[in-house]
Amino acid sequence: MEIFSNILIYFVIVPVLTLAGLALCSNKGIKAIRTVAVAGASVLVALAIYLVYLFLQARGAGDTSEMILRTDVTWFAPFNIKLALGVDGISVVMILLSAFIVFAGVFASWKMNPLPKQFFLWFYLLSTGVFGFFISIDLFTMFMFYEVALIPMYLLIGVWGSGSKNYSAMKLTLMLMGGSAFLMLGLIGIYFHSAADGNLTMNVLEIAHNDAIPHQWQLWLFPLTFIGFGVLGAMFPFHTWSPDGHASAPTAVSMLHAGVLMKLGGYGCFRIAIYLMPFAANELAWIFLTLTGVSIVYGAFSACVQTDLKYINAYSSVSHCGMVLFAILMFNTTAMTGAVLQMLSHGLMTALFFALIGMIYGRTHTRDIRDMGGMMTIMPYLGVGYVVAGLASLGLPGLSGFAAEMTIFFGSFEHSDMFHRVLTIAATCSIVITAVYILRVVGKLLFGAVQNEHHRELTDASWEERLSTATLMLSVAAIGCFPNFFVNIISDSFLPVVKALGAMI
Amino acid sequence: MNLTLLMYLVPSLVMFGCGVYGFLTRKNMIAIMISLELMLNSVDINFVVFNRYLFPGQMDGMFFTLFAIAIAAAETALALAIIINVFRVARKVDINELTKLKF
Amino acid sequence: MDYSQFLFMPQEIGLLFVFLLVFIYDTFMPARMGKHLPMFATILTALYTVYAFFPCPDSWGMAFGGMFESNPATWVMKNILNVGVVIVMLQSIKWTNDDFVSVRRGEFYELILLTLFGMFLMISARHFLLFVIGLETASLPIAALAAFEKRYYESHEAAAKYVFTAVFSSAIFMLGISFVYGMSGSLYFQEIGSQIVGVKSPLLILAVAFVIAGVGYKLSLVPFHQWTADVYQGAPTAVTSYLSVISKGAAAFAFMVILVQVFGAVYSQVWQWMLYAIIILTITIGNLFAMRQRNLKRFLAYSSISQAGYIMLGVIAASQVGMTSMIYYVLVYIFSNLAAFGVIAVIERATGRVTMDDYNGLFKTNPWLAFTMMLAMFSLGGIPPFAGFFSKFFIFVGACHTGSVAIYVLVFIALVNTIISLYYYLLVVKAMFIRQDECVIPYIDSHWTEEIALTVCVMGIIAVGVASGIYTFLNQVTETITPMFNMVG
Amino acid sequence: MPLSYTIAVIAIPLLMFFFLGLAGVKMDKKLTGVLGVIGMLITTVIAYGVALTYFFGSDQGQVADGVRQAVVVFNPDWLSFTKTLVVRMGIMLDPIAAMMLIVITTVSLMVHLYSLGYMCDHHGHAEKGFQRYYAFLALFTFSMLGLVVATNLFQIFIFFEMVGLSSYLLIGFYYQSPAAVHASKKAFIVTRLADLFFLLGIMILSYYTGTFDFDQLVFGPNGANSLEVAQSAIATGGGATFLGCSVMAWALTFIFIGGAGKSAMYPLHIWLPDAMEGPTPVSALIHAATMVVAGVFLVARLFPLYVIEQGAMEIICVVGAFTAFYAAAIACVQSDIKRALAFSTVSQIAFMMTSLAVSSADGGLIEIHGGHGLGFMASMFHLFTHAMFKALLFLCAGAIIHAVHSNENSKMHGLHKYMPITSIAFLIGCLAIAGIPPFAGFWSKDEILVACYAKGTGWGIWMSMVAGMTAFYMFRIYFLIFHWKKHEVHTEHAPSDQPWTMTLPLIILATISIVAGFVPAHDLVTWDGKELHTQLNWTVAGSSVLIACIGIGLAFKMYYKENELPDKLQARFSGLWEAAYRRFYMDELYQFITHKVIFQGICKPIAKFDRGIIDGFFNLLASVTGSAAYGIRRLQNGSIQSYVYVYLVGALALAVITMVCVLI
Repeated sequence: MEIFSNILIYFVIVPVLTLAGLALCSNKGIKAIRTVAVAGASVLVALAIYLVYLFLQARGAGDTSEMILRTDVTWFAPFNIKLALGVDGISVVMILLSAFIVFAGVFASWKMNPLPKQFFLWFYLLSTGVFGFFISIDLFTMFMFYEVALIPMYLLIGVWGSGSKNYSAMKLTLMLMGGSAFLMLGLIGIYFHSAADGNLTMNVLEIAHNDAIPHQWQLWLFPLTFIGFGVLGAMFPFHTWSPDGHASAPTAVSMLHAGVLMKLGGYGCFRIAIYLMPFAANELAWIFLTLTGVSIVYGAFSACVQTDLKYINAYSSVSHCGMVLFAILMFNTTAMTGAVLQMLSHGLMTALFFALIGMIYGRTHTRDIRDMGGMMTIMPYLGVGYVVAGLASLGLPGLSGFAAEMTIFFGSFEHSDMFHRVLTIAATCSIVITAVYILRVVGKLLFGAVQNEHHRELTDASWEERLSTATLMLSVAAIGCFPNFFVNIISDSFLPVVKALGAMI
Repeated sequence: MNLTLLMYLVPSLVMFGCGVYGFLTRKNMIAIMISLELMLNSVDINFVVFNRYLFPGQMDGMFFTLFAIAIAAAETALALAIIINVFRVARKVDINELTKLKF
Repeated sequence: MDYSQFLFMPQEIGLLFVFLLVFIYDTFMPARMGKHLPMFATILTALYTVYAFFPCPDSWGMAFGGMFESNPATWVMKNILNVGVVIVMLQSIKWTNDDFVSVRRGEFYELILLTLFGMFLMISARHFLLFVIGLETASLPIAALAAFEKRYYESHEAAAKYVFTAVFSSAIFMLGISFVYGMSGSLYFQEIGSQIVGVKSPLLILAVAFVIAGVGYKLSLVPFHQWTADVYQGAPTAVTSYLSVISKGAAAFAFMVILVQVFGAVYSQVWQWMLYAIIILTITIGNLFAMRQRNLKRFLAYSSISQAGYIMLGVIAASQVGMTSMIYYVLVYIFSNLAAFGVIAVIERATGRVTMDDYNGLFKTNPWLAFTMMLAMFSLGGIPPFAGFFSKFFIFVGACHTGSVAIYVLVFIALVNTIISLYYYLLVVKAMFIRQDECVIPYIDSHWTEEIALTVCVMGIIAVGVASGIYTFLNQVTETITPMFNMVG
Repeated sequence: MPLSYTIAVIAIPLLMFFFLGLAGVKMDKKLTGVLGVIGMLITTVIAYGVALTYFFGSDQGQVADGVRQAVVVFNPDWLSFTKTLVVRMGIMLDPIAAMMLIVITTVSLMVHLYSLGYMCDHHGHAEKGFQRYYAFLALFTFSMLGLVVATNLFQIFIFFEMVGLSSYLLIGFYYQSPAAVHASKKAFIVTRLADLFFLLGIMILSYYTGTFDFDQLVFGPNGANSLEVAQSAIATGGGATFLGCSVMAWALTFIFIGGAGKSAMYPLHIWLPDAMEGPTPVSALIHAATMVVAGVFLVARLFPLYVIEQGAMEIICVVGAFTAFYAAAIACVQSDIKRALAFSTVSQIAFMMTSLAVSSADGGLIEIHGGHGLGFMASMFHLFTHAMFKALLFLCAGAIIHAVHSNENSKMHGLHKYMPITSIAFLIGCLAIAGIPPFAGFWSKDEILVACYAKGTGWGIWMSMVAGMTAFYMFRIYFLIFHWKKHEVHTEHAPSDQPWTMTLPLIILATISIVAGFVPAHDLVTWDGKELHTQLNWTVAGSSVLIACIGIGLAFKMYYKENELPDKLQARFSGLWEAAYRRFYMDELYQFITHKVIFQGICKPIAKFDRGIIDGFFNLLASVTGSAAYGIRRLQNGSIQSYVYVYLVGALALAVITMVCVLI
């Protein structure tokens, strides 16, 4: 089986093995469960870092092929469905991101209760889907892993969630599945027009090179796929699953969902919708630019009045993910690179946010900022962590948010068209609004006098919580301080797309 | 006088209609069964007549009719048995009794 | 006549043989041996199934002047049904040994085998006479089976409803056939097909509508579906599961054969659009009704109605790809639905509880049953990596293969409906995993036969999808009957 | 000393920040303070070495044919947007950068030392968060130094954000007091708003010029500011216009707004008075001496561009002149000494801005409205001197507050005999800012006034009047604190001069304030690096001194001895006094805009819309489906006959509809 000689497949095999290992653990043996979970996560991180090394090596060795580590294994011959593996810079950094967040998530759910074993089972099923999505470049396989990643959310929220979890879980699942309904139709449509010469294919690269999708078909396949992924990318007006979902989800699930799962949306929008249908992308970009532009400002504004920490974060996610899609639709390398940076940044930062919120909630049992105050004196470590996350979110230099947003803004402004310019400026205004709501919550939550005297007894972070958050903080700082390292990995991967789009204009 | 195709088809159709009407209106299960028989038999007539008038060269219709009659007999037997069962439980053969399972 | 042509029907012969053995055992064995009859019948059927997997080298061809055809496709279809029947039998062993039904356990197995035989005839029939015989053989005994639980009133009501509507629909069906006969002067599928090329008479359309109604009745397509829920709910669970998968699968295959071979010429003008409307109605109505059900058997009845709608997506394609994905869908559907019914049967047998609220907190007490049920629900809902996802995707692809925009719209409607269906499938999962209850079902020590049956289903759900060889094989099989689709116009 | 040592000047504070921030928590508080001071001392020494080398040593090749040119020490890529548009993180030394190095390190060192005493209570115990305080001071110093040595516009923007952050952290140092938290939030958001415009400005500028680097925007081949280069940079705008003005004018105006936010120009000044909630040494360092002049520095950095885009320059001129007067007027009536000083800072910075703005048109126009930049030199000079004496004043104020535990001058009065050193230092500061020769302020302010008169007599008179007001309000404060009437002791022990850690910086700064005026700024900090030959303009100098004396006299008359005059005047012009005291209601206006308009008028409706309409729509879909399912259940009414009826009707309908469609 030559497929096992490809490192990529192990990003799926390792989680599956972890699943098996967890299944073997007994429900009571919490130690064994933790060990297996941590082992799996660590192996994934190691693999991801090694993958980055491989990628840099390949590029350094002058391998300019669009995707490296390619392997095709026929799966369903009648439909020419293959297990097609391959990564470019974007997927590499996405895999890196996912690995780190899975790692942090395991530690964030260290004291998960009840049913830790089942929790980690679902957790790793979700991870399997995520990694599978990023490593595969076959429409069918991608879609399959996409849904594999979606469905565990239902039980993860429903069983381990809090608040109105039943409602939120069902809403989230159904809305995302509704998105994937659009998506499936779009994919089928793409498949049937994937080749002019009749031998249809599901391989993204081949479809892109055939460039056989008729324009009038593109015009309605593009919206289907873009909306399909856009729902997961929390694009206005399909974002409403996000606040409720995040509010009810347990910590690690929020981390993984906002940190990684929502990135599937942006990634898919770029990799499938835009890459395969440049004509329609050019024709219809203005619609989605308007929508995403709206979600940037809209999310930020609605975050200003929320009082539940997780709602604030969910809406800021709407804003930041809106920025991702916004930048992707700008169709130039700089902005798209910024989009991927923003995905990384938002992933880590939001994961950090949710981790901290979960830890604070676990102590105070409230997420309402009006009931809290002066946390900085009570739990300084978490407080500082929260400030760091906040500063990253409002785009402070030296942290990830700044580099990402600046790249997006300058890239988008490269666009000579006045419409894009105006939208860009509108989007830029969000940095002020972001500052407003971030400082508002920081001021209310961490500073000021202690609201509730009982909070004085609360403890600061435990070691595993420190480890989990420190990992994320360091990653955020790393991106913020050395953005060029990531930019160099990412930016070349956009050339084919930009070329295809340029050919259309 | 020579009878045309229509002269057979129309009565058979009427028969079928009567059967349907009876099925839809009667309350007594036995009556409903009888109307079912009417329907089946009208179908048989159709086959026979088509065979006799349109395709005199072959026997397909006739054979079909024979089998149809047999099947109808089987159905009747089965239906009767079930009606009796229902009667045992419900002490009635009123079709409106059978509305416990709904929605 | 030339008896060698019986060689073309090895599976039917084998089945009859099994039936006779069971019958003889039931009749002549002393009463004390009676409790072994279920096991005997099951093992026998299992052996026969294995045997049936190996076709005789020259067993493809027409028999009895073209009334009966045996080709790889029919052979595969029959094998699939065999597997299903074996699972159903395994599940019902424990139940048929209960005191109330044990006296009639013989009939249960004999009738099931007989019905299966009828279905085989339906599948292989290429002449309406044989088809009608098969249809009736397949449907009448089920009325008796439905009435099996004599102590329950619901059982009788179900049987009555079934028999009356069944006879009515067969009357309508035969009326339709009589029209066809009147027009074409033949009852052979292919001859009729060649006769009606270019015919555009109201009579033909009426005939098509009646034939669709007649077979659609067995498939419980809307608006010919209303018996389904009541019968499924009233009949014994074993019978319901049998009814929901086996007869549905057989009917689906036969339906496609008739529509393609007999009415293929009027595909695009006539029956494509009829089916179009029927599919939309079936999926939507089925889903809407299923949403509100609390009784799980009734719930699965409606879900199986909407599933039938999805199966029809393969039929409306009227192509080899469509047929492949339809057979595949039936296969997956057999495993998923039988898993669900298996769990229901176990719990009903042990506690007599069948409503969704009884399942609250089931995961705490019976994790494996809950897990199996969840897999079944996910598979029915089309969630990867379970088989249901693949079958749904392929049936959609098969439908879109026609390439007409109308079909894309149809698929889109179907997709939107999958969201509704996912909703109510998740309701079951929610009850088992999320909800809590004080009077939760206690731990159930299920019988080993039931465990085997459930295990087979679970393996099927997990393996059939991922193991792509199965689909590929089905594809090769159907490729041998591609000529059948040539006259589709 | 090689110029590359500048790296150390940047690096040491950063390391101090991380060291004190991480390890400091475990260490003894006083120790961390001492470490901070030592680190800062080393930084200062190196900075002085570098700056003096740059100015006077000629072996580093920074002076070519009489032109003092910019030296780029190192300049690695940090973030590349495109192949050409690259953000670099570098270190560049040119006259103003070198001067700023001296200013920043000096004041910062003084503040570090001073804080050792200030951040302790009377028993000499360090306050809570002492390490955090020093860590933040180090962070600020790093950011400010990074800002002034920036090699490109984007780097300046980055460090704008960083100083904003450190200012936020230090203002909110007492994070348990709501006022401090609110003030820090306000400061950050207002400056962030300004930075938004700065960012937009950079976007536009970089889009048209395709670069951030100063050596392509303003620096000529000889490494000094050159109008020709600026000309060509502007020209790349291709005369593109937006709403009638050239895009470059827009860009430069936006960039100025960014600077105005930091430098508290009207109407973005509102954060500065509140910023006084922070510890007083912080106010001295950040909000008097260094950070608030970042805006001036920014404009000075892009001076040639502004010179050519006269439109932007005019705006700066007007804003500056108005702000100078506005702040002075408010300063005249404030009772909180720190706020009064804050407004005097605003006014003084406005002086610098104005002087920059008038600079292009001052005496003897040379080729293209260039001007030989007397105003530029004056502005930078004033920046230097002002930093010194304003820091001095603030530190004195700190000493006083530390002694009497209040900011209100009503709690002070007659402190002269209690704390003589502080009193004298404060007096020196006042004389300096009032522009009395030979104190530092005189020289710089005189140059500014000359530049203003050169632009137009109106401007000159206006600014001279403001200078007079400056003298008045500064001495008003001085007299109210140290004289007015006998001090009644509020606290258990009488106020007195503070420990040496606090008085030493006062003495040093006082000395500097006296002698700083004799620094040969003309030769050192000029916009084109050439030496600038000016001689004292006696008419202007004399008049300004006269006006200053009048102001002082007035203040003496009104506030030296306790009397009724102030109250009478206040009663006479009560409306005016009230308005000035309430800072002309600017805060109320902002309050209204932010809370009523934005929060209540935009955010809340949007949130409601989201929950109600958008989310409501999806919930509606669900409920509609549910009710539909409930509605159609009657179809399944359990009666066989109705089933058959539906069956038959269905079949017939199917047939009939198809017939209609097919046959007709």
